Amino acid sequence: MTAYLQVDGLDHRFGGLRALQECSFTIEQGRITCLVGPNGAGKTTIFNVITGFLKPDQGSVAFRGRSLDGLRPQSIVHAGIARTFQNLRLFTDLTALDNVLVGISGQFGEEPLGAILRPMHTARAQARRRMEAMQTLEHVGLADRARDLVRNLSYGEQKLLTVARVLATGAELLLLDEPASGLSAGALDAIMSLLRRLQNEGKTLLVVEHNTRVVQQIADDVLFLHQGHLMAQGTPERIISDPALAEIYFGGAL
Amino acid sequence: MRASFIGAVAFVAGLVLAGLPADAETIRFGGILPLTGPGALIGTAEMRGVQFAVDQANAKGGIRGNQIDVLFEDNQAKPDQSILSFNKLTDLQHVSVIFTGYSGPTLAMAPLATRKKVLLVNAGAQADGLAKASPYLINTLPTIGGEIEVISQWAVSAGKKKAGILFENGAAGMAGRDDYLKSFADAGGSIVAQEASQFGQTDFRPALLKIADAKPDIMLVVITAGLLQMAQEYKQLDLKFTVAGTTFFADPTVIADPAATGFVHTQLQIDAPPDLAAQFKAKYGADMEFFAKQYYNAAQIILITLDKVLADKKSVSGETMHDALFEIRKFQGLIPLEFKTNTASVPMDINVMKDGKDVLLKEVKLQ
Amino acid sequence: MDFLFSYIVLAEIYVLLGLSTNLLVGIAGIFSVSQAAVFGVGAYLVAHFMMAADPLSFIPSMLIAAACCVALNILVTLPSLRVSGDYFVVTSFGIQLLATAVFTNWAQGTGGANGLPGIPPPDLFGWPVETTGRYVLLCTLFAGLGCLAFWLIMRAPFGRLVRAIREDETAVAAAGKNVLRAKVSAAALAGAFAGTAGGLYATFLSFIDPSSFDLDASILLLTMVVVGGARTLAGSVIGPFLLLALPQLLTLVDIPTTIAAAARQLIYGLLLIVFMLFRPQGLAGERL
Amino acid sequence: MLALQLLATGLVTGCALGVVAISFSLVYATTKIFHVAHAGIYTMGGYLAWSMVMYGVPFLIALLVAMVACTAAGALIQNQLYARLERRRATHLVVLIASLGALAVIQNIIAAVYTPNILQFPVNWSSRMMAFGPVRLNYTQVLTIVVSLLAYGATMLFAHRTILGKRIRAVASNPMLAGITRLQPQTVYVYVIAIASALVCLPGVLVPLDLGLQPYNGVTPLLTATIAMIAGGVGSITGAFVLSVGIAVVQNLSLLVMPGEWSIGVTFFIFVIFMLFRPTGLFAAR
Repeated sequence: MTAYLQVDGLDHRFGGLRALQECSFTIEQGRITCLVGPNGAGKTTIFNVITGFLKPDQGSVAFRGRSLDGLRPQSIVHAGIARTFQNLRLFTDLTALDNVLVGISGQFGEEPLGAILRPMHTARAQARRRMEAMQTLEHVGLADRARDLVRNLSYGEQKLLTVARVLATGAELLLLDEPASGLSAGALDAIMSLLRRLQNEGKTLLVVEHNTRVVQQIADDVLFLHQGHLMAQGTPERIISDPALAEIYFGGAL
Repeated sequence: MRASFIGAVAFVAGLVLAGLPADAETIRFGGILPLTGPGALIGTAEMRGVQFAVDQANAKGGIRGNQIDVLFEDNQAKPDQSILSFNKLTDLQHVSVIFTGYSGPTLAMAPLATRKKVLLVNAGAQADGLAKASPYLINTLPTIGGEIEVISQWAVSAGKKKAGILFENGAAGMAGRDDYLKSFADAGGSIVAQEASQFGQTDFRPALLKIADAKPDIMLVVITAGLLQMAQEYKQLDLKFTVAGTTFFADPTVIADPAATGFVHTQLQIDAPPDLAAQFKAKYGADMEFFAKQYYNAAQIILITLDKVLADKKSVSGETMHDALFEIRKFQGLIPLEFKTNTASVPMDINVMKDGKDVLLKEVKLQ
Repeated sequence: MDFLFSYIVLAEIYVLLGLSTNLLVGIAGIFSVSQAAVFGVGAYLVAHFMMAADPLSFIPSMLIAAACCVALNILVTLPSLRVSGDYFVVTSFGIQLLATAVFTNWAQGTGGANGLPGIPPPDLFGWPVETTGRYVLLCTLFAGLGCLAFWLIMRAPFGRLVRAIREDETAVAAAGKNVLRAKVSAAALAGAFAGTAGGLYATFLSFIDPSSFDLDASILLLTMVVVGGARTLAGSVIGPFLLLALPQLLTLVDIPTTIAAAARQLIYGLLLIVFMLFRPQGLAGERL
Repeated sequence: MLALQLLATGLVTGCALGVVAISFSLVYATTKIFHVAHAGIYTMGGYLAWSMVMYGVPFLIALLVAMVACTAAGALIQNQLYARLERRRATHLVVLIASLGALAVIQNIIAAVYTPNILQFPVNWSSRMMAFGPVRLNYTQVLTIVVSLLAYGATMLFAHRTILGKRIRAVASNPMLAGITRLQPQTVYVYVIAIASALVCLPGVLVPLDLGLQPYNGVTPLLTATIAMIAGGVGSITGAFVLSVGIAVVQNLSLLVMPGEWSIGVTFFIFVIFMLFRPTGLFAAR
């Protein structure tokens, strides 16, 4: 029995800083796993390694039993893993709809030659993709903002849009980097219910999150990371009530 | 977006209006010369030469009562700009004669001149290709090949059989180098080194040093700018070989500089009477140098031709001007010259620079 | 009419170049100042094939030249995948100067600084393009096809993709797209446009020399795109038409002849500054 | 002998180029502006000094006054052009094109006022010769080496020993942070460009003293200097200076093995290859 996502013995150094050391864990399909830990624990580094933006010095990642080592980011997306960024990285000069469309894979007309030689086919294919993208936007509750430029969207809406963009890729394992940080109470509820819905639709989520309330409400499992190493793994209740971890978490943050 | 389209349309409309002829009493000629960029120095002198001759004629009441107007276009010494300017002048201003300079642009315009029967008058460029570029292209000075033949023969006969070439990395310079390679060998000498310099660059030291290293008896030079600096650097480096060149050498500031003592060069004969040169200087604040004289002379040739066309009661066109010019054939302007072909033959001197003066070494008769 | 026609022909050739530059600089964000070099290679190649001892006709020459320029443009934009921003600008400057050196000094291949005279006019299946009027038709055809292609790809997913790349390559990769392939495609297309423009230019002027393909020409192209407007079709068309008209229009300003030329260039520089200060999106473009 | 003399003239060219490079590097590393108009300042300095010498002002005073004028002109460009663009959040491309515009304006004002002719400085001592063994250099060339080395030393001292120098380096390494800590990047930028303009005035006067003035002669040195700056590592004053000397010497010595017309092409070819394999430069700053 192979694990859904298996992270095995990751090691990575940035100059003298050891960002990851012998970091290993697994994730089960269909669950929401939260990745917590003090600042600098290596959470985003893990994301970068899993999604192929960073080559680890050592260790390997396997998804559904297939090794992801050495794959480029776009290949990993095609394998079924997509991510968001803490600083969003939306295309601010494009509309919300276009942002989602960029995420849709395998479109005809992404090669200029095809677009020039078969314009009608491209246009028809475009129309279908547009429908798909609209559905995705509806799904996250942004259908009415589809034509607006991203820079005119509120921060909460932008966060939702990042989720829409990863959904559009068709990936089944979504890596979300702090989807709830900096949001108002209303936006927070919207995003949490969205995450629950995604889980019900069969997606698996790995979420970096700081807000313990959010972690308690959505997480099935929690991974506690400290100094690039997995300190503990368990249910949210267990992790949050562990005084030693709390000491690290809050002590480390100060 | 819409406003910008309207703006663009207005722009083009203005462009067309700009070209409409003003009044019918004046006869228009054109000039397409580099007035900006690195070629501007010579281009401006050429423009002044033409303008000076035309202004003189106009002041005397014009040619048979007709005032002459010369419309100058800046081609930045570039072929594509020249084509645009050529079409602008011929279409919108209906000029029949256009003064040009610089080999590249002139060669680019030559096929158009043939097709449209517009007389191109070149009094400055000397690339060999110009001689046969178009029946409607008139060169009032020989191509550089002729001069180079003369100086090569002189050098070898004076016992200077090993030569280095310093050439400018441009159309004129490279044509000159090729001519030296051929003529000097034909005369019985050998080329031991050749070095290029960039147009407009004034640091010739590395090239001079390398040529000196080949121990030539003489250095043959084809550069159109920075001669004075070259002379001074030659002097500073204490080089001993003779330096020789063509008419390009006849820059008064070079001749005046003691560093250039001993420089030998061919000189197309052209001389401005002192009062003419003084008038020129008073008007433009610049000496009437070689190119100004050349274009002054060329403009006079055209004015004489125009006078004949008008006297024959013909309409002024490129064709009538061309035919009249070859009917007259021999002109006595600043210099007597003769058109046996499109390229005038001009008497030539070999001069040597000495104590700030250009001294005659040998006269070469018209062949 | 020939004046207006030759203005239109040259402007249309520059429209193709504007599209090429816009694809690279405006759209893909590859700040290249060596487009004139690619343009020049296209021109020299077409001239070479049409003047060879065993000459090719116009269309095959153009096709080969365009194909070579596709390859070349991919090659010269490769450094942009490795070095970024201003470093690439300087690398690109280097490529441009290198190309000028080759055009000027490789006398056997390019005629050197003397240039190549006597390039024959094109012959389209027995229809000789000799008059400027016919040239307008030919160039309008090519420029029209270029504009159509540009419009088609920009409204297709490719257009969206390259815009996204310009903003954030990492995010595009995270969305599962191959950034490298898209950039190479943009470079290839830009190369094809520049090569085609070069061929038209060479046959229209019947004479080419290195001065048409130097650094100034590259900068003129950039300026056209900037003044016209980046990333739009309208911008790529307006820019060339306007900037080629500008020197002609400025002759209207009455200035003493001795300083006229410098004064014109000066006004030109001032216009650039004013545009950048007050309308950096150009006349009909998007924010740079 | 030939090699020695070529080496010496290469050193002279390289030292002058080095000052252009360190001044450009100061501007670029700090402001991230690709300040092409710097070439205009270079040219302007030479012409101003020439005018004063023509009116009988002693050379040294003319040089100093020209430096002051260049300083003012540089500060003006920063203050009136770049700062405005910065406020409008202009992109790199926009600033670069505006800078090209400024260069065109400066060059053509000069061309309109002074004509495009090559002008010579009317000083008689400049071409007097000195012999160092088999190597012959004129006074101007020797002066160029001495002044350039002094300028390099002064810049190093300034950057590492003075408060303003440290502030400039702080802003260069992180303008955001420097902004937060109230170093006021925009003010620092004005100082930087002013100082760089004064520096570039030195070769701007000394090179034409030897080789003559031309209105469009600033671009090539600037481009070569830029290449030296990048190859040397942006932000490294020593890197920029050393690489400038290196490039000029290699360009000169390359004549020993190949025709001169290829030396520029080969320089850029090597640079392009270099950029592909070592894009951060030899002396990457840290």
